[in-house]
Amino acid sequence: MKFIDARVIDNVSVAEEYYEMSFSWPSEETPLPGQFLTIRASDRTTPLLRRPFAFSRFDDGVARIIYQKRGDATAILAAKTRDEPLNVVGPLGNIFPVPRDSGRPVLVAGGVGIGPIFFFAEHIRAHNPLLVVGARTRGLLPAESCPHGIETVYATDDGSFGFHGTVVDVLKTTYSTDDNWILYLCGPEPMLKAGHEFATERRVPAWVSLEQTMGCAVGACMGCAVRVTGGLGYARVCTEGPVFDSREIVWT
Amino acid sequence: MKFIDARVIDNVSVAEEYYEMSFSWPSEETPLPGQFLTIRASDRTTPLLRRPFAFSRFDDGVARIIYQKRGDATAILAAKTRDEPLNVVGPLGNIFPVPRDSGRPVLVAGGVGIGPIFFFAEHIRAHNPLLVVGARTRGLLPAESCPHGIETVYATDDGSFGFHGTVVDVLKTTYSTDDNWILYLCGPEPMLKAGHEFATERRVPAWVSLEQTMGCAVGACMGCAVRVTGGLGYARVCTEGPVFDSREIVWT
Amino acid sequence: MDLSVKIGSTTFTNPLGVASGTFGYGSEYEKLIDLAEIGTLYTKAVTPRPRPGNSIPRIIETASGLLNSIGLANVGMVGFVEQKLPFLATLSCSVVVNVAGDDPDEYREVVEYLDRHDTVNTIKGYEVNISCPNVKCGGLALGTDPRQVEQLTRLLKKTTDKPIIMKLTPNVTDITVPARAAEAGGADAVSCINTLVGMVIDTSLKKTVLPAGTGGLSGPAVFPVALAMVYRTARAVTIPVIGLGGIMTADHAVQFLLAGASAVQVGTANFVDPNIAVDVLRGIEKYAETERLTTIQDFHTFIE
Amino acid sequence: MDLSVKIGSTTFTNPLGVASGTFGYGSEYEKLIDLAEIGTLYTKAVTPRPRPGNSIPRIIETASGLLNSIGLANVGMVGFVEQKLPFLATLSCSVVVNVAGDDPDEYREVVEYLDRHDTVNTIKGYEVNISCPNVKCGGLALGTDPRQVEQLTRLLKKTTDKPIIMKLTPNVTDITVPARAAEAGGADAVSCINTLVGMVIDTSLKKTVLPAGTGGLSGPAVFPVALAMVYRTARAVTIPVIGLGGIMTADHAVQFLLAGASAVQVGTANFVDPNIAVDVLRGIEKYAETERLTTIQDFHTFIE
Ligand SMILES: Cc1cc2nc3c(=O)[nH]c(=O)nc-3n(C[C@H](O)[C@H](O)[C@H](O)COP(=O)(O)OP(=O)(O)OC[C@H]3O[C@@H](n4cnc5c(N)ncnc54)[C@H](O)[C@@H]3O)c2cc1C
Ligand SMILES: Cc1cc2nc3c(=O)[nH]c(=O)nc-3n(C[C@H](O)[C@H](O)[C@H](O)COP(=O)(O)OP(=O)(O)OC[C@H]3O[C@@H](n4cnc5c(N)ncnc54)[C@H](O)[C@@H]3O)c2cc1C
Ligand SMILES: Cc1cc2nc3c(=O)[nH]c(=O)nc-3n(C[C@H](O)[C@H](O)[C@H](O)COP(=O)(O)O)c2cc1C
Ligand SMILES: Cc1cc2nc3c(=O)[nH]c(=O)nc-3n(C[C@H](O)[C@H](O)[C@H](O)COP(=O)(O)O)c2cc1C
Ligand code: FES
Ligand code: FES
Repeated sequence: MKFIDARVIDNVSVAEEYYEMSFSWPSEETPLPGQFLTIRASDRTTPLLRRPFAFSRFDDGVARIIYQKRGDATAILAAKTRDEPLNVVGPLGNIFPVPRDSGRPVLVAGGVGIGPIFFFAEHIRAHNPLLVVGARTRGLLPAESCPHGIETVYATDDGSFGFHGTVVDVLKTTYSTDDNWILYLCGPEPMLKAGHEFATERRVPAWVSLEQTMGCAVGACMGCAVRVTGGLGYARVCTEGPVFDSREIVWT
Repeated sequence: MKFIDARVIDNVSVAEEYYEMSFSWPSEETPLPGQFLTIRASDRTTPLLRRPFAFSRFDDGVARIIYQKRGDATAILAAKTRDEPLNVVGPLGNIFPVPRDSGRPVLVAGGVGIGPIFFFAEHIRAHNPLLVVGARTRGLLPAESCPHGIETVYATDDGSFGFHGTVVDVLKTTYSTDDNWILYLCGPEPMLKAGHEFATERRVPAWVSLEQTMGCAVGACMGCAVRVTGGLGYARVCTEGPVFDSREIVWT
Repeated sequence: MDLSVKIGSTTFTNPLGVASGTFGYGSEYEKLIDLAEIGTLYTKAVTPRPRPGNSIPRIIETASGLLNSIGLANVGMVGFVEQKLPFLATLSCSVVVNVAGDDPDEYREVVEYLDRHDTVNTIKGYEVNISCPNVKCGGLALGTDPRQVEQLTRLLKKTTDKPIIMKLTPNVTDITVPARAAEAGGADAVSCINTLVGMVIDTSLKKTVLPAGTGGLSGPAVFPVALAMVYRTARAVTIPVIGLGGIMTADHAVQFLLAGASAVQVGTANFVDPNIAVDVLRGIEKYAETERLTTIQDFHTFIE
Repeated sequence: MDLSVKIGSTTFTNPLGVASGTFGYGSEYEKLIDLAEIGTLYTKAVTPRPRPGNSIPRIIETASGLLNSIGLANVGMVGFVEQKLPFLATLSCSVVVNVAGDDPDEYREVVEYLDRHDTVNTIKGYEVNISCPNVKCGGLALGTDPRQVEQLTRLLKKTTDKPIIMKLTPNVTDITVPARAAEAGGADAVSCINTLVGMVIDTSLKKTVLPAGTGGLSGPAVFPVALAMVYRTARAVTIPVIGLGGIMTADHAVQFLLAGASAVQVGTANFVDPNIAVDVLRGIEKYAETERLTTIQDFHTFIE
């Protein structure tokens, strides 16, 4: 965890309202899949708080994020151009655990969850992962940014591209009982919950990467709490997470 | 007074920290010298209030302002590029009265006061005005934007260009008792006050254009008050002004 | 859909108002917006005699806020009747006159005088400013004392048949105390909030920016505070609550209505963009339509 | 230049602190900034028993502000002594422990326990949180009642020899009342402000964003309110006043000092940029140098 004096290298639209930004990473500390960074989008006080984004890739002094334009901070990011400075703190949080046994890693991404899943897919390419990428409709799929040469199933809610249905529908259709899967999911909470339920039924392990509004992003404020089964009943997404064993989470 | 759906045409630096912006003026209401407009620099809430700027020129559907980069709002303005929309209300306020008798108009500008003075100089070109433009130092003089073909005296506090001294020093040196002047001043308050004192001593009329932080800019909030001799003791810069007879003002 | 609001004997056609002190006496904004579109225009405070207002400067911007020290600058009740009322009489929106004074009798004096001179019934109610942080007497001191609030309300209710809206200050430990006092005194409604006491210092001059020292903070910065106060007030009284403080968008206004307000006022935002008030009204209507809410009471059914 | 500040028996080497709840127990920021640079670290509140905190979500951004409902989530006094104190003991900055409880006896219990277990004298004082708007008992209710404030202060002064700083709530009609009560009870200093009660509603879900309904507003939005409160407090008591609320820049901090504060704390700004606290200290020092102020008292000579 460090202040990073980053500079924008590239910042392009990769799907409707989705952008991929690459920026210099002048630090020894190499980010790993699952980890995130925070950006102070503006020197003014609106937006006030830093915003968290997951790494979507890292090679050799160049880091990337894939982000959706949602509100003030991401609109400011989307307007940034080459060489603009970027006020970054990172890498933060824990990582997707690399599968140790012989199971097949199945990586499931939806919405703003695609970044960290793509990063992880590249990272464990040697484990022959299966990638499942979902979106509401075709235009929201960042086809260009998807890792190449990895078995990928696309799914759209409206059937405009790939499988017609949700990513969890894909899992249900694809899974057969002698499959030995390890699930990794990142995306909207309903998707994570459905993934968790699928995993529980099929008795396969599932790792989920969670989102929660953050204050400090370093573990100091207790703002980013999520309900978990152990301890005092809460864990911090920024510190104990963002990646959790899905069974630890109290799903609501 | 209207909402103007303006678009930036040009926005260039004309001196150190000074910019001249031209923008479309799709309205029947033609601005006159002395009048101002307000701009909402950002859709966010910092900066919050609209900012007032005097017209520095108007020809044929194209309005201009000359502004200094001071804080948040003007920094945002300085970053605007061609075709960006500009949220404008104007024209607002009263005007520099055109000299009726035979006196020579002497127009004195300092700091952010140059815009309206230049506009007025162009406007009364036929009256053979004398223009006196002052700045702390050479780099702050927007030489390119000065009206051409009008007798102009430059003054710098440090003597780096033109007359070595203040604009009021210029007046004192230039004035001879048989001169029949009408003074028009716009600039920092100490300059206006010195101009007023000069005018009182020499018994020449002086019009000053004042600045005051504004809330509504349309006369509703009483926020932009300045001390005057008549009435309840206050006048609104946005409505009774910005141009006042210097004798009306209670100088402090 | 009928989003009209009844306060005392008056029915206001829609829940939107423009807040006192931010909209002058209407004519100032006439060229910019269609005044027929706003529901209610709350005038700048009217006092018995003209007031020059406080020393300058009077306003300064803060982070997402505005700190003001206008000091109730106004033309006085006579000037109001002569110079302002005739124009207001031509408007199709409702007009509520904001009233202030140095002591209870001054408030009474203004209401009585205006009632007497409002021959064509232009004035649809009085909003009683017992919460201005920028004047010595009356104002804040009065608004924080429930006994005085109740007495003043009772006095004014005896003076006029028009609705009396008591405007509460947020600078109190428990806003439900003055709110209940106003209700006990017979108020037809309460409006909240007025501005929060604030200060800014110029570190190069080493003095307060406002010569009066403190001023009143308004604008989006105070919105969450205002919403919490309106929420609490609406649960303490049965008369209508008018919510204001920091409204910049229709979403803010809807939050006030969901919290229990029966109407809202847009203040500082008029300075930021005179269009905002009308946009807010359109947005409220659109929300009501989408969510199938047909009356203001429907807004009050979701949050306990 | 000596900008040190004496509070009770403790001398703090410089006027800068990082505010309770925004800096955890120090270790969280260890990798980002040099903790030796900040003067005083005010810990997250410590209660007798561990507290899980409030339901989620707990924070939401507002215009230039942050609304939080953490609910005093903390490891409890035993956990604090075991897990946090050893690290804090290694720091060269001063450590003040923020203390909270459901009733006076819980406050006493924490102070007594910590005093007993602070064998190497790491704790340089206690800041007593009587102003948390996010918990039912203790907290806000206690902080608005001067009698309880005075009694609690007296109780804690009897319990420990370390300085007692009473942290005041801004949610009162007159902050000088609890301030004077704290002084009367023997407090060594007061700090103000804690957060303002605020609310935000999600209009699509039609419920409050924070499950607890209201939360505490902090950040630059509240700065003018905090400054006015510190100004008034500094004129009501003779003990040192620690100013906080919305500090984002050295200029804000200098405004607090000019208004009469003897020290300042940076809170929400630590989230925005963990560098800000140290920048603020540097800026204060630079201002003092430029303006030729050699002690904190010098800052207090300009504004009446
Ligand atoms: C660990 C983590 C990793 C993330 N990774 C990505 C990513 O790779 N790509 C991506 O597009 N988005 C990611 N997000 C979400 C991203 O942080 C939000 O989209 C962003 O903060 C929105 O900011 P805004 O100002 O544009 O929108 P806003 O208008 O502020 O908010 C839009 C929505 O974003 C969420 N949000 C707002 N503030 C925060 C905050 N401080 N922390 C978390 N969420 C917030 C809220 O749910 C809100 O409804 C991640 C969030 C977390 C917690
Ligand atoms: C009638 C009038 C005409 C003006 N014409 C020009 C012009 O032609 N060119 C030009 O460069 N400037 C002009 N100004 C000044 C201009 O409005 C300020 O420079 C601008 O508001 C600064 O905004 P900012 O956010 O960049 O700086 P800020 O950081 O907000 O302020 C810098 C300084 O600008 C002044 N200021 C801030 N807000 C306002 C406000 N709402 N109204 C008035 N002054 C404010 C304050 O004195 C402040 O110290 C004029 C002002 C008035 C009242
Ligand atoms: C410049 C200004 C002048 C005001 N004058 C008055 C007034 O005369 N009477 C009154 O009751 N409130 C007055 N107010 C308070 C507003 O009516 C309103 O209560 C407050 O600004 C909060 O709303 P807002 O945040 O939408 O502005 C004034 C506010 C401002 C900003
Ligand atoms: C997330 C958060 C948690 C807080 N927790 C505490 C606390 O435990 N004890 C306390 O006395 N104050 C607490 N506060 C209040 C701050 O210490 C401070 O008084 C307030 O935030 C105002 O300062 P600021 O605007 O600089 O943040 C907390 C504030 C925030 C934002
Ligand atoms: S964001 Fe502060 S603890 Fe996680
Ligand atoms: S700025 Fe409102 S009256 Fe002039």
